[in-house]
Amino acid sequence: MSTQAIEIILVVSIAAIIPAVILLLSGFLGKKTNDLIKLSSYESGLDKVIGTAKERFSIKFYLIAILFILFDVETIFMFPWAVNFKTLGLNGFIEMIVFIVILLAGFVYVIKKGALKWD
Amino acid sequence: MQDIKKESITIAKIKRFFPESILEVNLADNDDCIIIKKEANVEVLSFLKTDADLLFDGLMDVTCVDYLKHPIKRKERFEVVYQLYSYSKRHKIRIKCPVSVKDTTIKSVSHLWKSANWGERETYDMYGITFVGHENLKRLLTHHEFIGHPLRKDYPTKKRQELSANDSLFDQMDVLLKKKGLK
Amino acid sequence: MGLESFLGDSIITTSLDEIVKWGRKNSLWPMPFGTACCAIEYMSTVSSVFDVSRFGAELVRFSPRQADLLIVAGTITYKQAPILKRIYAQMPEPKWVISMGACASSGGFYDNYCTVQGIDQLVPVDAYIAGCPPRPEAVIDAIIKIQEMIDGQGTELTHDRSKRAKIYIGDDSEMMKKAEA
Amino acid sequence: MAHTPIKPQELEKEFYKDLHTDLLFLNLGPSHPASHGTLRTFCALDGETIKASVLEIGYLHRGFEKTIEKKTYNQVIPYTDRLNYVSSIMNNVGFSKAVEKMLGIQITDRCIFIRVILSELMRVADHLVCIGANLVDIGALTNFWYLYNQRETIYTILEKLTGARLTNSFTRIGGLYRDLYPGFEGDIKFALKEIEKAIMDVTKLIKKNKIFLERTQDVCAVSKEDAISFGFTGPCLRASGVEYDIRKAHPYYYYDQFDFDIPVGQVGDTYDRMFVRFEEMYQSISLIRQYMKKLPGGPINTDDKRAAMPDKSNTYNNIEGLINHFKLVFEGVEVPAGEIYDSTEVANGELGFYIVSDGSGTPYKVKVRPPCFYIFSAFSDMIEGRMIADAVATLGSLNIIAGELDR
Repeated sequence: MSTQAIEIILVVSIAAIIPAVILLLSGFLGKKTNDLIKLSSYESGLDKVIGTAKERFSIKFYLIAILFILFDVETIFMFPWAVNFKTLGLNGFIEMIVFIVILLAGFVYVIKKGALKWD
Repeated sequence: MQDIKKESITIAKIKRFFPESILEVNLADNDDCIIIKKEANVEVLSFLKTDADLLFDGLMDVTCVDYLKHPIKRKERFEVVYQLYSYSKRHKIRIKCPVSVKDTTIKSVSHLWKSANWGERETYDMYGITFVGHENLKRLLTHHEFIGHPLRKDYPTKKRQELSANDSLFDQMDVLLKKKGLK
Repeated sequence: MGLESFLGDSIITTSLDEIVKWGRKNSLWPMPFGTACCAIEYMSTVSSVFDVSRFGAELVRFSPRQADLLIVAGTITYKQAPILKRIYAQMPEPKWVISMGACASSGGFYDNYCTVQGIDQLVPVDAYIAGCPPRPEAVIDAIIKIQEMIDGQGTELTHDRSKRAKIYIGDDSEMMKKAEA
Repeated sequence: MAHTPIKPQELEKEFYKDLHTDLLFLNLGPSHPASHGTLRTFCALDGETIKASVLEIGYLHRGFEKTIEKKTYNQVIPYTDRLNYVSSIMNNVGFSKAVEKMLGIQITDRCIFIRVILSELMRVADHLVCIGANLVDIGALTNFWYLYNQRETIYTILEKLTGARLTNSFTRIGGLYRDLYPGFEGDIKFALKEIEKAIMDVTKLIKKNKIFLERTQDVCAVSKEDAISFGFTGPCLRASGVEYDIRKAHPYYYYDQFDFDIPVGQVGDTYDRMFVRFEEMYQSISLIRQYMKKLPGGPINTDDKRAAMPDKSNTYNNIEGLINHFKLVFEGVEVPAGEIYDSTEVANGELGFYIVSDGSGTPYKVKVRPPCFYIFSAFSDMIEGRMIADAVATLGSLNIIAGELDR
């Protein structure tokens, strides 16, 4: 096990343990009162909630979400390139520009199609 | 006195067009008031709103007075009060309509001014005057399980009434959605 | 005290209760149930001149789920009473209630058909603040009183508090039946 | 049947046609950060757009009218503080002006000047909180600190003068609670400079801010006719383009002798409502300075026996002064039987008092004409077809104060 692997495992495990401890600890210490009113949903202090959260809403929300994920992943791919920008040199730069241009074409298509038009 | 002459246009016009429905006129400095029969309230008020010289386009306030314990005896117990103002002509008038306790109804003017909608709902809530033709005459300030009309002089000040659960407002929303065709 | 001498002076030991009390005391997240003039005075308490964040009570939460200090600021009418009861019921334990101002504490000078004469008829109150509206220093003084209360009570005290709260909320047996129906 | 090819654009319409969405019912309810505590908007949402909304008020109906039926006129003044508790001296001035007009009492010039100075100061304080809270609803929190701190400078002046920060029942029927304290001019000058600096900072921050302009321009615009039909008055009416201000239309308290102009918007959207208030603050500050320059000397209470207390030397030395003092305290100011409707221009619009008196010391009926009651009744029409975020931004710009709304 090279020292690097141990370090990574150490960081990941600590990062997992600390939030778990914090969340579970408050579960043990606090006293839970689970009567019916407490568990009912919070509707600005009113009691009658009409309908459930699983109502059907317009598809444009889904479109916006998917497009966001798509271009977000694109930026994630740029990070490794940006980190060792010098070592990759010119051809690395050109490859990334090609990658960006392809996605830009996709973006222009989305705008022309009007997927971002809201109302 | 320029002020009095301008006011008299409103009163002169009403006297000319509705002589039979005027019960009383009392002039005050920039605060005139005409008492008319309650049956004629919609005609007089729509006349006041549409007439070219008067143009009372703002209904400032709708309220009611309960004269049960007032030293000066009046024929009817209640009196519905409309306070009008003209934004363009810059003059104001107060129209009062006596309403008897036996038949506390009066025609609604919420089709003339939109501010009458809530003004009349509050007057119904506080005094029990039913405005015939009002599309949503419900209590406005007190809660929906309140019995009686608190601002009447015979309602004891400290008679408290609890509320078990809030109004879901779904009946009003139903009517609104049907009107909009979304239901 | 063998343990502490062994560990040297850079480590101190304390009981779990003390840590929990220290944590709760210095991070009271208030839920301002502001209805009237006291809410404006509460805004002064929160803003930078009187600055309640010196006492850890500055992060104002508007949902009962994330709050542990309910500050009822303003007059509570009978139309607002069920809402106040529900908001109090929906707050997780441990929770404290400050009744800010004369109207919340006793109905103030509105002794009439529609004002609740004091919110202790609705929810158990821990600290009352007099004044109409009370000065921001009085609100901070009430928060300090609540902190002293937290110091005084053990963490297990929250058990009987929830029983006491049940008298106010009313037993929800008929609610249960309605839910099953 | 020839199959007509569907053009690509129609294809989408075909696709969306039977894809109906359900209405989601949501309560922007009484306990909600954007609803300032006691307003409830029950809206039917399609996604984020509000299709229809029903309003419910009355959560702060404290029975103002019923309670004051047994109070003397001077005892009613602390109740009028709690109507629009953000600018309480303006309510006091409105109420006492109506009662003085009914009694036919002429108050002294110094009292008029002090009342106007404090009313304009409270108008600035009201606009500071309204704009600050509205910007918080839109998300610009820093402005709230800038503006609210200037409200604290006004609080310090009011504390020194009236003893209370917020609910300072300062006027009496026929006069004032007390005269100005000696260092008043210096404090006012300092406060006005501070306020102007703060307003300058905030306008610089938001005037060219793209997000702010996007969030407030053309949002819930109210047309002129709608504004008049709903009974709008004050900044919300002037934002829609109707130039109506009681201080200019029916001048009272020497407003016609001082020059100030009335800012009027064009579109009537949230942006106009806010900048009308900004402009009004400048006008009020210049008005305060003009009134301060011409502040006359002399007594602050009228010498009319029916309303003003006799000074202490009379009360102790002769029997008439004693009786007069005793009657005024016990039975209160006796107003002859009659009625009046009198209105003043407060921060939100026209605050009217319809007072019916029965000759005794206690009013028979006092109906308050609250400006924000009629403005809020238009709210459900304003937010129809708009998004929730617009509704929240607009609600802040209307400056709905629950104490005045539900009385």
